[in-house]
Amino acid sequence: MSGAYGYFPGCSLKGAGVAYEESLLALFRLLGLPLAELEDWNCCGATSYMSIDERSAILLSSRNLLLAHKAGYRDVVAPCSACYLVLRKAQDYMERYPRIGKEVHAALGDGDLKVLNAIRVRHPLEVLYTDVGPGRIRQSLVRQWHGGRVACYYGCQMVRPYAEADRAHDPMRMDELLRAAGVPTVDYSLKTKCCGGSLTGTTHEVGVRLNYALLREAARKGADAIATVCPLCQYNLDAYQREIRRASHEPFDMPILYFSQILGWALGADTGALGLRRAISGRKTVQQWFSERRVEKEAYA
Amino acid sequence: MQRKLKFQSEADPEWARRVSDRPGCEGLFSCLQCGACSGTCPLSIYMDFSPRRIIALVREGFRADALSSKTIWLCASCYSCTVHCPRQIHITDVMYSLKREAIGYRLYPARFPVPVLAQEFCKLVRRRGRSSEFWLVLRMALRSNPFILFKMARTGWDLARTGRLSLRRERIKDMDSLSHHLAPREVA
Amino acid sequence: MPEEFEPKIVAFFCNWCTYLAADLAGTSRIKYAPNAEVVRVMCSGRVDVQFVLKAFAKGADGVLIGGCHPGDCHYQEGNYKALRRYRLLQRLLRQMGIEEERLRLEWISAAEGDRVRVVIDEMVETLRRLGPLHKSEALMEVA
Amino acid sequence: MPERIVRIGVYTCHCGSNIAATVDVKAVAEFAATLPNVVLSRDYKYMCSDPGQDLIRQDIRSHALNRIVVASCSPHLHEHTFRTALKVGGLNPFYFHMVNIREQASWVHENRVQATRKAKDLVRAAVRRVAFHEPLKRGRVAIHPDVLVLGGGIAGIHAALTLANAGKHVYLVEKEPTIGGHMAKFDKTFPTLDCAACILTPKMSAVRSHPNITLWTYSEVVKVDGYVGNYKVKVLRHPRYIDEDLCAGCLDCLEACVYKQAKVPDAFNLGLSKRRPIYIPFPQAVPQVPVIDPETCIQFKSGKCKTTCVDACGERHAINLHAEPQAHEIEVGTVILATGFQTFDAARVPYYGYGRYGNVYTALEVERLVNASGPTAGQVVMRDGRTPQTVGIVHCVGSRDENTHRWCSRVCCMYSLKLAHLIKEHTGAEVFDFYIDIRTPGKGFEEFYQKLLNERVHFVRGRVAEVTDWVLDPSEEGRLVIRVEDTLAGFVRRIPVDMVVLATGLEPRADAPEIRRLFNISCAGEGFFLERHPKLAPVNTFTDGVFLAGCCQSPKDIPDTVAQAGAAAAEALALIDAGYIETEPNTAHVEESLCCGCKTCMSMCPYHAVSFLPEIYKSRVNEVLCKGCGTCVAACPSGAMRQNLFEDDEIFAEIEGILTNA
Repeated sequence: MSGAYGYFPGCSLKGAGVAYEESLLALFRLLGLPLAELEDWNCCGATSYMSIDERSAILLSSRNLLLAHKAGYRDVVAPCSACYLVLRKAQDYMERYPRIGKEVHAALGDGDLKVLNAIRVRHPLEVLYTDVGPGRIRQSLVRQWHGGRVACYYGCQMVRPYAEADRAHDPMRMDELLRAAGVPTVDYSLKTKCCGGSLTGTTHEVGVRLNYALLREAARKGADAIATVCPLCQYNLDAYQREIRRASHEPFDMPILYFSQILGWALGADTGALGLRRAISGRKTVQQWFSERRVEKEAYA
Repeated sequence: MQRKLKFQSEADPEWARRVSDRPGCEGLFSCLQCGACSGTCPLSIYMDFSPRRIIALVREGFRADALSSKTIWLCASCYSCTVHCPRQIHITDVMYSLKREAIGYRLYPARFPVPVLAQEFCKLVRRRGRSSEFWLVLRMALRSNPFILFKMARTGWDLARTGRLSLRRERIKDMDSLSHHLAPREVA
Repeated sequence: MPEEFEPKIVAFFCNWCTYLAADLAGTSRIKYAPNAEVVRVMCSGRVDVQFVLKAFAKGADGVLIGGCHPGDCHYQEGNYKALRRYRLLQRLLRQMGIEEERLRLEWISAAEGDRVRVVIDEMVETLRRLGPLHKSEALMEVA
Repeated sequence: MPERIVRIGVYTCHCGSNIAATVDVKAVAEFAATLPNVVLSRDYKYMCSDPGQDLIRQDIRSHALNRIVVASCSPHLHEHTFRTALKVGGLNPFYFHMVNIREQASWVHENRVQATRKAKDLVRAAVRRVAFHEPLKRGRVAIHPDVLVLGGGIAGIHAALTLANAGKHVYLVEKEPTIGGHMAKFDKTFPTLDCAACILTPKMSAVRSHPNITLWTYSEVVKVDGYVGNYKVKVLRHPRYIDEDLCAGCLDCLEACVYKQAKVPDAFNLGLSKRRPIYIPFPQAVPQVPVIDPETCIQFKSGKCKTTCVDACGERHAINLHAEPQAHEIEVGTVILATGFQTFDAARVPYYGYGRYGNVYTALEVERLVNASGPTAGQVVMRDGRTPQTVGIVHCVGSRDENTHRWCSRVCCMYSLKLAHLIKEHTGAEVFDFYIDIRTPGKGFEEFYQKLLNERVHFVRGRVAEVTDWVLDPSEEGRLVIRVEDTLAGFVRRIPVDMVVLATGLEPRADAPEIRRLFNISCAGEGFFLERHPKLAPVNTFTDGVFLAGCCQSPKDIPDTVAQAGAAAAEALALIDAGYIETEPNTAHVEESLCCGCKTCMSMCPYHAVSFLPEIYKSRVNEVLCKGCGTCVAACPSGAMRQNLFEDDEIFAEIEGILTNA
């Protein structure tokens, strides 16, 4: 078994979520945890494929698991919450419904179910928490945070039925990691409320309203920014903020960051490598917070 | 005035039984109608039937009402209902199962973008093995409601100038074998 | 269509846990295969090696022994004694060329009515797969 | 087997349609008639009924039957009934074997043909077996008249008093420093709203002063030996550092404690108030004797305390800081388990905010708040000092939920209604009850619900999804919002409240498994103690002489608990007054001619019932100590060890019977 983690970017991290990939790779490099991208991976099927064809949806995920197995990875890191859930769900389905398992097995040619289900699909947040831990983060701090307070937003799929990334109700791992990096986090009651996913694209108004609620509550709790673990959450909160601002007449201009950007910066990654310039909302704030100037000890409220 | 009356002849108990036999739909009949699903669902407030009522409809076999509802398409698969359900019913999977059937029988609301997106998404993945946001949204819009594009223009520009809008059409190498696996099949 | 092979199982259930579980299965109207017939003993510890061999010799395709969970034995440790004998029997059966799956020891508490169904149905499945027991001379001698 | 020719009578029962529906009873009866030694085979609607038993009694005489087989239900239900019938009919009750064709055939199989086939097999087995039966005599063991009652809640108190009033000596053992249990924490009781203290405390002091009751609080049972009628129990009494006999209960020592302010969270008030390291759980505690908690007492921690408490006690010298735990060995004939329950830990459902939001309370905490002798002297003031204007009561917290406990806790609906009433009474607040189903199946319960409806309590049907501080509307600022689907109105509602009360369910105590093992009783799936029969023996266990009372058996309210405690006491009394109990004759005995003296049997017996006689070099079984498991019999290499009713040839016959034509 190779020491590296298999890395399954998923489609978003090659598109609107590219900053997530950049910061994640930088962060893991810093921590000496190599992420090796799966050769010729395919789309996980996301939330849509399940609504068309169950068998194929499971099959899409299984093919990726098979790739991972052939490349000799025991762990596959899936940063996109949707990918993370879908891959794990595929394993759960093959486990619980032998019929589906058999079909997939037949379709893929090889790929023994036991082998596919033995692969540990993991979310980078969980990897950082269990394999690295707040302790080591605290020790290896390079930069002193002088930005504002952050609301940790876990979103839905990372903590739901098939997941082990954190507790389904009231997850805390992102909070703990960021606090370890000296970042003050606020108690955010909506941390696991859904951002609407692709609804912003389909039933636009509904999707946007959900994100409005998320932003508003974060602001009310005194957060200056929101940290996310999922490209879709980040995209929704970030890209539609202008529209929300216009509709609600509330002066939102809140940076929507990836937790990996904050941790990467705190651990001394090259600021340019964290995809910070890809922010749409709160660009000024981002520039201030992530400036190179190192500030000596500073106390937080 | 609209007349509200259901005849038992409109119900299809057999169908209810079949649904409850599908993967993920077990335990439909153990539902307490407690409403925890609807209460925790972030979208129930926009639905024509709350998730709880969808389950009631399915259980009693009111197929048409369930399958033609907007509810199943508004489900964003956040699984909140599933982790809250005191009977551990996988409500999200029930929704998926109903979506598949609705698609299969073309029972979804006309020009409703969600099913369109789902179908376009699958076409794309079936053809290229990966999805490419730009092209996906484009096709979805053209086939459902082109005006969305105007709304999206500004966002598109924001993405473009921050280097987050890739026009590249992703494709995996080993496409042949995959597309062969994914050959569309009968739906439930 | 060909007549499906109906295996015959002799089940030794302890009076305090597994027999009660079977009663519970009954009162809860849980349905399971009719292939197992129960001999009630006070404790799984009473199940004599001879009982099992006799059963096989007389035409049983499988034997099931049901006792209380470890630590819950009504007689403190009878079920551990049963476990020991079970291990011995497994070796014995192997030597006689009898498949191990034909003998099964299960801890089923008075509360686990559905467990009775699961175990018996599983066992019937297995025995259908194995087919009728072919009796070796060795078996006929010892029993 | 005895020399007399065997004449067997077989009786197949229809059990109404319970058996007849899936088993062809007539066919079974006809089949039985064809079996060897069977001289008579009948089928009858209800064999257990009087006419049914009469059939047996008469046939024994008129047909000179000397063996009886009844094919009906589980022997656990009616074996005793039929054995008695044989006895009355003038036949030895052990010339009998029972076939279970209900629980093991008609109720668990659908295919009539297969069910009938199985029934026939089982009958054949019984007919073969019973031929080998021998006449047996029941032994008798004397019942020690003393009783152990474990647990000093309302169940234990009532059982103890009932027995003591009947002139029996009772040891009442309680883990806490006082008796009273959960009921002592309550303010009022539903549905009559009479004050809990007023009905409980008199019983508590009655226990204290009763000459027939030995009360040991702050004590635990650590070891149990023996058998029905003759249990040897080891009780460990933890030191409370104040001698119960010397203490006059003046409580001067409390005032004298160097802690001027109470600093330690008070467990009795669920941490809603503070106490000193030397304390008395509550004013009406029984015994009226303080306790010193070594965890927090300075003297115990550092040894550097002025021990002002000792000075305050003065001449009495009741305080002994060097007291040691004491072990007591007692002998009792019967035991009543009344160990009660614990409430569900609300922190296990984070989405209701318990522990995160100060104004989320458990029902038990609110019981203390509304209690006149509680931490707030009956004022419903919240942790933030405010009095709630709006209160939401959430039903089914840790009940009816596959993620926590699947059972209904039975009391939550009613106590929630009670608390709704009391909160309204104390504060005039608007009260919302969020329920899945309102369950009020008790005397006067439904009427109470009606009363609450008329008191304008809001009843919202829906399982609360979350309690949150998330604000969507200005009116929700600074309050807790309850999000729920109003399943009757048909929309999702957000209801801002000041105070949330979680109606937590009842669950087995954490230490229930240990108790279970000590007294060697079974437990139901959920971890509550298992009764011998849900209907016919609801307070008995499968261990003779051990009875159940109260919530250790299943969640119940006070009326049911008291009724059950009375029943348990009556069962114990019945045994004691009989003076003896007949033991089952299925004990082991040694065929000395065959015994080779290998002593294998001795290592098998956990009860040391087998002794070895060196002079004749043979084993011998003490039939009083033998509990009849038969483990030694199975182990005996020479076949010398035998067990009544489970003789080898009896069981072989049964096996062959099952397998004939297999």
